[in-house]
Amino acid sequence: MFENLTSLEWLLWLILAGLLLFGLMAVNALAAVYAERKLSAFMQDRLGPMGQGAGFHAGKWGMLQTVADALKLILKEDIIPRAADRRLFIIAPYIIFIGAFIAIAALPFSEYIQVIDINLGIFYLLAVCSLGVVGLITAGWASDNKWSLYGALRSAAQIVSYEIPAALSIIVVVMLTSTLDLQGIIRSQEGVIWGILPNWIIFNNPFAFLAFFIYFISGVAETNRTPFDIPEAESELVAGFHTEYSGMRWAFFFLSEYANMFIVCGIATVAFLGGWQSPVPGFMDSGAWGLFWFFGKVLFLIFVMIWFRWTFPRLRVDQLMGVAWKVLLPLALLNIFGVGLWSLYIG
Amino acid sequence: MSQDIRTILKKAFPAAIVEQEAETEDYLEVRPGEWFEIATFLHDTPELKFDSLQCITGVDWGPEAHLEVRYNLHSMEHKHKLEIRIVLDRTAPEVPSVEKIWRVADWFEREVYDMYGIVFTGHRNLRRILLPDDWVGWPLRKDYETPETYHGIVVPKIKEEWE
Amino acid sequence: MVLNIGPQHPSTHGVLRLKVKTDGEIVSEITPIIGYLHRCFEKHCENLSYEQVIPYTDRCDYIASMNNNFGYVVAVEELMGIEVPERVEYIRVIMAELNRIASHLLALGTYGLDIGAFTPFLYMFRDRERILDLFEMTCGARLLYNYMWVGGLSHDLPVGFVEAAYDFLDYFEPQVKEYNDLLTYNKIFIERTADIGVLPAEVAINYGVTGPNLRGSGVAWDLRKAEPYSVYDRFEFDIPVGKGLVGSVGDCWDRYWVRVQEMLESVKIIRQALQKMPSEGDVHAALPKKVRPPKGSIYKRTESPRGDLGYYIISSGKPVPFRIKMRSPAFTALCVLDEIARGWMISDVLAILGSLDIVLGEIDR
Amino acid sequence: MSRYFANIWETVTTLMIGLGVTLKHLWHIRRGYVTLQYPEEKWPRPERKIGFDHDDYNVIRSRLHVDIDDCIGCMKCERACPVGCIHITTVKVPKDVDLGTTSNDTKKRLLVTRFDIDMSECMYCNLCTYPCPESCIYMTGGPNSGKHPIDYEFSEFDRCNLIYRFANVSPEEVERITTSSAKPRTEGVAA
Repeated sequence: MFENLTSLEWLLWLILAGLLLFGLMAVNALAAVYAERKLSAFMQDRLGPMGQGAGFHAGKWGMLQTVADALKLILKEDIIPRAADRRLFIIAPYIIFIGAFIAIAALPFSEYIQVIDINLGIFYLLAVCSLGVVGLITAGWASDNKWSLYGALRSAAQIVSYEIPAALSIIVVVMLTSTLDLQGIIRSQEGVIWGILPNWIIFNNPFAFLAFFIYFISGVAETNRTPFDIPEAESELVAGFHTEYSGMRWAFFFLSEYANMFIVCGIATVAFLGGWQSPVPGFMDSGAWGLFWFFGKVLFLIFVMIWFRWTFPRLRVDQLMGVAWKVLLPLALLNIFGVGLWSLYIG
Repeated sequence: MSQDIRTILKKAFPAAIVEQEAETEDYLEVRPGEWFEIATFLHDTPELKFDSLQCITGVDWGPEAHLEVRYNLHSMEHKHKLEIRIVLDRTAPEVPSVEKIWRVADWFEREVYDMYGIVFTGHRNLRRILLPDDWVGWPLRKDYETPETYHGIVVPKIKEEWE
Repeated sequence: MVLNIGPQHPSTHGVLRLKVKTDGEIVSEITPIIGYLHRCFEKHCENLSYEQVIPYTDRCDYIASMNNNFGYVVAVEELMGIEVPERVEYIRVIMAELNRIASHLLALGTYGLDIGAFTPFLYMFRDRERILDLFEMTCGARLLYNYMWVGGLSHDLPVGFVEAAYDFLDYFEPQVKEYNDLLTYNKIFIERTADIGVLPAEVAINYGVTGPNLRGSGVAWDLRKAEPYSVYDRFEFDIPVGKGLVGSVGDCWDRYWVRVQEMLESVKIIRQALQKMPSEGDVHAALPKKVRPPKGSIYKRTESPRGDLGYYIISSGKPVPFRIKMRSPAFTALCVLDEIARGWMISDVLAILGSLDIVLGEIDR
Repeated sequence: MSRYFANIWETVTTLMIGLGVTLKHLWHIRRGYVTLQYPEEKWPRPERKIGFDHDDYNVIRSRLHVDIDDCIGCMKCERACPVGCIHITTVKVPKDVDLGTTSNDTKKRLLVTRFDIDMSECMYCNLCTYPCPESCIYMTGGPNSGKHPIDYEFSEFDRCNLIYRFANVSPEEVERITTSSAKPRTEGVAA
């Protein structure tokens, strides 16, 4: 794709794309945190961050609250515990951040907007998504704190376990579309199926429908969100692996957490919900609308994650593994089998 | 307290029950020596079956007088209750622990020890419970004097003057 | 590995420290270390007059201050032999039961929080606020009331209290269904609490565990029925006991569920009390000129939201009590933690701790 | 096997019910929110008229205030205070000095030279307000809102500022009053 570019242009392109992606991550985190606060507040009969009246408040409806928070985090003192392993402690947030960053680079935001189109796209995404766990373990270990260590070990077990059902349910998609290329997957979801429904993988057959939910649940688990937030279980482990972090380093964890949400929801959108395709084929379907549909779908999924978080209690660590290995994995395997039969005989 | 309990106990432990002037009093005074056996008897005898220990209260009757421990027992089954009082010597207050009979006594006895310095012999883990381990003195005794400082922190005896 | 849970930890419900010996996630030994909130309540009492002790009892179990006041004044009144006007008794029962609901709401809400559910906590807090509004309307304070006095009350009910109380009850009853939908019958919640930390009845009795924790173990023991004090013998209500609906009898879910049911029973009691309450009567009629009980001692138990709240009062005939010992239900409930939480996971320990509903102010006094 | 699927089904349904509850609240936020936007909105304090002729009793719990002109220095409030946060010092004045009367027409016999309340120690039990024979110590707001506005947020930067000193006679004045005899004063202590 970039063979004809000279090295300087290549560098500029890299920097530009990097800045854009970083901007996207930052904006995503700001917006998602704001949404999380507001939605949780509304679900709990509260108003959430508000700003009104005289003086400098957090803007109309508290819109500037997260901006103010970010500012505060940047300006905060950077504390590294004396007992911590300094080098690892410093590097851990960046590992997590890089994991999220290079994953977001491969997401197709619309038909034309994609930083890098790899023909092994979905495989690449699944692979780099699990890079973050290295950072979590590093953070937990380097903090030299028992709570952090517990959080790190829990999250290692959890993320590795949930990778498997997630990958298996993505295989369903690959089986149905016979491509690993993200754009290819999206293009194959064009048109209408069952008369009215859009030809998205999720509606393709019952197995794919189930696969979407398996993937989404695994995704929620991979991003360490309630009900699977045991690595940072507040009431048990104080804050889990990032107990000792503060200021900007903590902000990087935060940024990556929300970026990970975005990525997981992005993959779900691409793989199951037709990516940038319009739900009604031919309606608002061209050019920039793709961007709209992609973001719309992703944000809806993020909303569902937030909704989960403020409704459910938390699972225990062994139950969490039980869900992965006893429920999701068998179902995902069955699904693959079922989809195979479906495409042989029906589809 | 019904008279039956008193008669049963008197029959079983003639030496341990302190005679009282007024038999109508609703408590029973016991000598510390045989207390553990009495407690076992109270807990295990089917017609008494004091399965629940409500409260252990330590009392200090003043610098010249004695210490006292009071046990409030209750039976969930027979719905009767009993108060046991044990008078202890001030210089060497010792009383057998009943922590093995009623597990709740574990903490109650530690509390009484913490506040009055009454030693419960046979208690498996007799440490201070509410106060720090290195606190000096038995605060609820009437002759207790508040220390000036604790680890360099001033213990305010009277409120500091405002001015 | 030895893990220090507390004294600063999100789910120790106060300033409690648990020294936990763990093998991986499995807990092999728990040593609760208490005393961080020790405020010398009993020593203070020996220097205060009987009326002045009442605000201190507020601060022991600060979640259910009315019940603490109630237990204390009942004990002193029995020691002095005061007959309290009927209206006072009914108002006291109403206040105590309202506070029981408030206390249980807080217990259930924070229990949800321990399990990880945030939203039920705020719903319950929202409803608790309405009860506190009623209290504020009555005595001006929202948390520490000093409302019940020896022989009476500090104030009569304000105008419009009865209507406001009915309003609240009508509002509250449907809310319980919502809590049930959101939390009680939530499968994740059940998974986390059913069969966890089973407290058998014999162990509970031997450890002196009382109140909802004992009832959760299937023992129908409630002082309001067993040894009715005040006017509790005039009301009809049931004692909810743990039945092991989703797990075995005496597990965390049963203790939780008993509290939910008890709130509904309290609603019943308040409704009856509001109906039967005499509309006229001076709440100050029986106030003694000087609270000066005769020589003697008394051990009086009342049913606080956490269990048997006992006051052992020794009077030497002076206006200052010779000795006041408070037997707090949470003290014994925490005592049993090591016994029932051994062998469970760290998460379960916190679940069990939450289900025991301890208030550290009352444990440390 | 059926148990296994029943379990999954139960999980899904109960979780969906829970989601429904939160969604309902999200949807109806406009009529159901309970937030009070504090600095702009304040707690609506209901009318606190107590029935049965007890409106001389004070049911609000906030900052203590003393109408020092009405104080006769009887020390009842100081004795009633469980925490001892009220400090009163009085001085006997010569027989012929007239300190004036309170609003209840009680003759003042003692000169209150010091009436300090440490609000940082006060536990708002309200016990000091009941014994006052002149009803001159009370908590502000509520039934007393005519005399004072609601004052329950008296925050200070320095703890010492929470000690409220109500006595308003200067040492010189005390000196003058206690030594001056045979000079009857017509007005009370300077307001």
